[in-house]
Amino acid sequence: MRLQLSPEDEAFRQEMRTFFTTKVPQATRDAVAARRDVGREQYVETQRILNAAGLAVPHWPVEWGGRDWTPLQRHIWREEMQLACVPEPLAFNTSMIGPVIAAFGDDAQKQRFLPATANLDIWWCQGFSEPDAGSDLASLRTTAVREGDEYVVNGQKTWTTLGQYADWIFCLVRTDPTAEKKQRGISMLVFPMDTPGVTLRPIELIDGGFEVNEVFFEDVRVPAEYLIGEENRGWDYAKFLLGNERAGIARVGATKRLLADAKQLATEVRADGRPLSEDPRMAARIAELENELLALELTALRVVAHSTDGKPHPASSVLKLRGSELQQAATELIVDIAGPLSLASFAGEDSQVPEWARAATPEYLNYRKVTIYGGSNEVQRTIIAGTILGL
Amino acid sequence: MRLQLSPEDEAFRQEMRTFFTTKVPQATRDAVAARRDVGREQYVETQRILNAAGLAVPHWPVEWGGRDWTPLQRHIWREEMQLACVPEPLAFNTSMIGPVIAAFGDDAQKQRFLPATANLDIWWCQGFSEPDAGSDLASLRTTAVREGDEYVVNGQKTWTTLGQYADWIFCLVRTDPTAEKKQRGISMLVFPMDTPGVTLRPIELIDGGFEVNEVFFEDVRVPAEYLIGEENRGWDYAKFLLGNERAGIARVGATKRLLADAKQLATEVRADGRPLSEDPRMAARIAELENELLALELTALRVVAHSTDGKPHPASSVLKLRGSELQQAATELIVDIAGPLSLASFAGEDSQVPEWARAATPEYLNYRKVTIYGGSNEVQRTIIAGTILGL
Amino acid sequence: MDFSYDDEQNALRQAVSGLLGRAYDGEKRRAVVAADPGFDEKTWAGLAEMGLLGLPFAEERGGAGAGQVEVAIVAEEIGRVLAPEPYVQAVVLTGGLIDAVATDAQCDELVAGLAEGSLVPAFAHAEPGTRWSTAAAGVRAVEEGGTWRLTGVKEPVPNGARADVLVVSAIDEAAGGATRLFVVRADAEGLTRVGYRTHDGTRAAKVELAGTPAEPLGEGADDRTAAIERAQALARIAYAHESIGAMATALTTTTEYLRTRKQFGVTLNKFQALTFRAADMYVSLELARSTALWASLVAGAGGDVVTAADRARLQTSRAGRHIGKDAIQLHGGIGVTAEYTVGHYTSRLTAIDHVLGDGDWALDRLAATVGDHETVDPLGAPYT
Amino acid sequence: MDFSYDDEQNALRQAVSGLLGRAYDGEKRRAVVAADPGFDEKTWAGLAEMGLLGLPFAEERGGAGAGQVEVAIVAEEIGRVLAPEPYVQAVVLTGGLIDAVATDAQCDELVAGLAEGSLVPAFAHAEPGTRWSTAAAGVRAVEEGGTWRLTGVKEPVPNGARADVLVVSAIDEAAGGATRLFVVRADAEGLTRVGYRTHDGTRAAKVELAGTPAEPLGEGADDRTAAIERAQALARIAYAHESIGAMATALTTTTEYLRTRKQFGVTLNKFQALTFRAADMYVSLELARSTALWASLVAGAGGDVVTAADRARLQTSRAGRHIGKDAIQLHGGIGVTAEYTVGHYTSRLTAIDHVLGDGDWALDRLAATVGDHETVDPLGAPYT
Repeated sequence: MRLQLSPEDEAFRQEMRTFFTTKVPQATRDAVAARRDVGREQYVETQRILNAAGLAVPHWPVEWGGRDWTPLQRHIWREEMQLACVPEPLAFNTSMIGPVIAAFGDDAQKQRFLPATANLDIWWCQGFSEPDAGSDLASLRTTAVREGDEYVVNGQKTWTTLGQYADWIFCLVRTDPTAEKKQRGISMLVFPMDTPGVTLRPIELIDGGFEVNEVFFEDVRVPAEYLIGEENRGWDYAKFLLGNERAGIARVGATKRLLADAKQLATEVRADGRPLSEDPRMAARIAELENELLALELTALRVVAHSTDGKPHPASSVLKLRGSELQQAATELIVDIAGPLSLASFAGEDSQVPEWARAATPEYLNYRKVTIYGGSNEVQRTIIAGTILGL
Repeated sequence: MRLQLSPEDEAFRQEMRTFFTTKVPQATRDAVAARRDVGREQYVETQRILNAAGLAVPHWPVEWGGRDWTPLQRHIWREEMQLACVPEPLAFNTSMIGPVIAAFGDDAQKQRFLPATANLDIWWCQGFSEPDAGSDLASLRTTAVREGDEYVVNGQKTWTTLGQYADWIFCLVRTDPTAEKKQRGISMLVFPMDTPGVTLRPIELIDGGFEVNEVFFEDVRVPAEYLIGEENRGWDYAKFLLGNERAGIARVGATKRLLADAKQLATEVRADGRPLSEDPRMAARIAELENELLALELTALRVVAHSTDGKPHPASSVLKLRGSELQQAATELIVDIAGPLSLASFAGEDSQVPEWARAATPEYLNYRKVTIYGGSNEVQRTIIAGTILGL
Repeated sequence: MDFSYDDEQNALRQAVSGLLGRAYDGEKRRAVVAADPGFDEKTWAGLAEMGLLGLPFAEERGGAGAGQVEVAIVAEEIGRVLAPEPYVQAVVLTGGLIDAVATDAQCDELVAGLAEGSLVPAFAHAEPGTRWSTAAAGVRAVEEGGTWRLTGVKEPVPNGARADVLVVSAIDEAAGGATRLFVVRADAEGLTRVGYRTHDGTRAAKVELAGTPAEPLGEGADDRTAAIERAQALARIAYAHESIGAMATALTTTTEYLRTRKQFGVTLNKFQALTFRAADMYVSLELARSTALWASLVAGAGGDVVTAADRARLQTSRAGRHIGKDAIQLHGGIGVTAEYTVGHYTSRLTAIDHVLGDGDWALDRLAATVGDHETVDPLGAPYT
Repeated sequence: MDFSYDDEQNALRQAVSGLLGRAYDGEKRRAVVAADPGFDEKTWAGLAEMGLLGLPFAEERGGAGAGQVEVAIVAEEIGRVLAPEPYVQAVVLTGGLIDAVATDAQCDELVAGLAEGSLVPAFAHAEPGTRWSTAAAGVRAVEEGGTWRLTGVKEPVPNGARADVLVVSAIDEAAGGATRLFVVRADAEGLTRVGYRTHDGTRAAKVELAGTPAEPLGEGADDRTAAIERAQALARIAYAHESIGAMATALTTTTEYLRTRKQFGVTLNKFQALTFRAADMYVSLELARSTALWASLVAGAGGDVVTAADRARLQTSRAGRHIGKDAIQLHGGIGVTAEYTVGHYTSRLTAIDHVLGDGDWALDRLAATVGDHETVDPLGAPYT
């Protein structure tokens, strides 16, 4: 047992911190810090800067740009990135389809897709969920029928995040409707979003923003070479993909930033003639949240230290569960600090209400999603009860 | 709609308040106020005082001592009793077996039992739960086999509260083990605790006290005249009994006393050189609890106002659920006010630690039971979800 | 003591529910809140026709002379369908303040105009530097040659852009820094209003006053913070009922979803962890409902309405957060979309929670006086 | 950074677990705590033989020179079986205080005696008028003719009746009201000790000093509150680990019960509302465990141990209440009986929670300094 980072890891942390705070454009980091939407261009620009420095896909195989880092180094890399308000490399590319292709794709697919995926030359989106298959993913109904050298895809996907920016989609489709177990007849296909028959409908969220979409497939013809791995083994790849890279899900660095902002804002808002930060109950609320976040961070470090075999640690569910709750608690805290100012949510630039207070409630409402997506917290409790506690 | 009590109800409240605070011995009320154990004699003495004044069984039929009060009057009667620290009439007598005998017993049983039950000349205890039938009461296994004019009872009951004081027991027993539905083969028998074959084993609780017992039956011969109502209809009587008189389960008056005590004690304990009551977070904790108790009391009053048809209002489950939680929160509050003093729990009279602080943790531990007994809070949530929300 | 609605009250509820139900069934609310002024002028006229906009005011002032319980019924039905009409702001808060403070002549115009639907008033009170205060801070009132002029910024002002007339609070240094109230007309010189949509689909505005001529509300130079406190308290109580209505719909929407949505081959109501959470939502709702109802009765009984309002606000704030969050969570992904209704309920509950003091704010006030009484008797002093 | 136990540490855990597991399997604990001194002298001797009572002290003082992590391992195993031996009180708190303050000669007797098991010390510090303070209040120390005499009452003093020697805190008016420390022998004149059982089965005492002769601990008349603060912080960290051990057993006892107990024809683990609550208990436990472990490492790294201890205390207090309550609730009736184990775990967790400051107390201290840092870096200043 040792608390301190080794000199090498300490140097690594400094290196990351310096890189993120000096090489990523300030304007982009300011946008993240102010919790404004980051546009497609800023994502792409940032990921290319990271990729050029070997910092976009460190967890990939070395031959495709990976770095062979320790789990702790990957953890430091991610936390420093969040602390520095750097938009993270697109998860659909770097944590999802990239590793799947690297593990299960054929050589042609690897050559074609991996470099472009790491560099965000291709923007990927995910076609997994369907209207009647949410947490129960295996019930999906989108079909792909083989006709010669092509699959003909029909059906509908939903919750496709940032689909409006995407060049390609990776999809789970049913290729064998007769399979005894519904998980067995599923395959993974990839194809361009501009393939004829693909249409996209943005879904407005309760914060007024657009980040998820429905995607419809009507006789979409996909060349058979775009099948990833073997036919009818898509469920295995999906499980591999969803279990991959759980280390980042605690989002400790991002929540730390929210909390640090909240502390600062509480000194700026006055209540009853003194800074709100001096209200004993507000101070205690912040201190308790900070302590819970510390506990989460330490748990993430413990998990990191025990995940050398590459498999997700069962306690990853704790990280997702608690991490999402703390993100929500931090956004709620900021709404409460804004108080009456939070009602000016969509005021324009000439408003006297500061930008952070206007953004507070839409962000709070938007963050209701974090306990739902990525395996809802009910799913996480099921995993903990079943896998860890044997119930 | 009207907030104020009618002049008649206001006068009734005054009458109750005056009676309880002047006619019940101060020593008994002091013991309740100090949350000391009340002994058998004090219970009996109090109930006889109440009964002599017609205040022990107001909800019974008038011919057996009932008063034909409105539900609101019954509510006021009970709340004022709790506020005045009067030990309530024994529930096993007045809310459980008494009403069952009044409704389903034969004339001989009524004549024999009801006056003695109201006056606590007979102290009743309950034989319902069994070691393998807790919330799942219908699975009970104690048998009663008819032999001539007698039933022969064998089996075991548990959680028999104050069984050590009891003269008689009312029991659910299985008289038809072949019944298709397990609820159908159950009957209700009553018999003296000193019948040969009855043995009682006290169960120590985590606070070191003894209030519940196991009761064992070995070839206990019970005259058939002690069957209540019809054979094999005991389940109906049990449901009648358990649904009866739910109004008191919120225990608002008792929790009000706990909170009032807590407030006073917080002014007496000093922390960092000032009364603990002036700590902003302690004051807020008390104020929030007080507000939740107000909400509960108002809900009880709403339920009372709508329960004229005699059936328990479905929202009774809310009263039990929240009432038990607030009782526990109040006892936890008192432990926290005691702080380090709470560690002197079983110190003697010469201790410098005040009596209330010594009693705090044992009481807190004992009160863990209130979310378990009387239909656990899980059962109440099941009722709310099923009966009220249709889930 | 009687907690039951009488026949007239039940009829009132049915009438309001009929009007609003027709106005906002299905997708209609989304279309209405998409365009300024963020509510439906026809529905507003319908409320006026039914006499609801003058409900709490005396008949001789053009009102219906009804009580707090009737106002609560309207507010609850507003909440039940998330009707965006500014009932609590215009009628209870601003109208109540005018009714309490204004001269008879002012009432003849303003209260009557409000009641008949021809005049929508708004209370311009909050400022970026204040926090749920009864006093003004940065806006100043100065008299020059018999004309009062106001200078400063009010923001956010609910419905401030649409309002036909603004009641503005301002500091009068000549009166020892008292907070006074003034009437400002929509067409007054030096008045700039920039309206915007808020997250819950309603509207607010930045109201800039630059030497804007104004008419004192009522007579005398008295400090009006007590009147503001009382009007805010009544508005908090009405908002508590609006919240109750919204929570009730959020809960029934959720239970309906649990009964019909299938996952893993069964409907969601087969998952006990979910149904127990719905049960807890019901508990929160009923406890909040009891407190809100009681606070309305306290107002009617002439009791300590400010404390009663704080109690109702604390309870509904806690319940609103609990139910708003869990309603979305139990729905899953669809709950965060603007195309489905439940998220809008959460959004509105969040807005109401922050408009006149949130739960922690109310708790601070209650905590400050918790030592002043041994127990709370809801049927006794100081509440009746 | 490395959060894994090494082979020696694992061996230590196994040895302690073996000793305590044998001592307290089945019903043995109930018998031991039923009789004075509330713990098993033979087990205490066993701990001494294993070198555990001298674990944190330097070898030249008769100790083992081990670190905080080793102490934490022992405390966790103590908690796991609820061993009633006063390990944290005698070794970590009182022993730590002696080790930090005493003269070499005093250490030669007291630390060595503690380590070899021949001398059980107790820290007599709390008074009815103080609340988790580092200072004494009512007990006074006066020097008369070269002899120090103490007067006043200490209560509750954990293990105060059994202790062979008491370390007593007292106010020295002659030193400007400084809190100083003194050694009082069991047989000193004017010393009255009345011991009693506490709810968790351990023992405490009222200790009355009436001009009782005492020997100053250490040299000089310095105020010792800083040393007390540090020793209490280390004790809080050790108690955090004792709590972790107790919570872990409470949770496994509960999950085992859910797997085997039948209701309505099925085992309880078929009820999702119950298994989800068990999952939440696991989350609380693991987060508390991380924080406790970290606090031990901070102590070892020479970081700000007082703040780290407050952080560990806050987290374990919350977790201990959560797990202690739900462990009983998920058991139902059997959980509140003294005949079944789980309630004793709740009782012990409640006692630990109140012995050196509860969660809210720790939170108050953390809240007072929350504005002093932008973020908490567990691997950086001031913790490493």
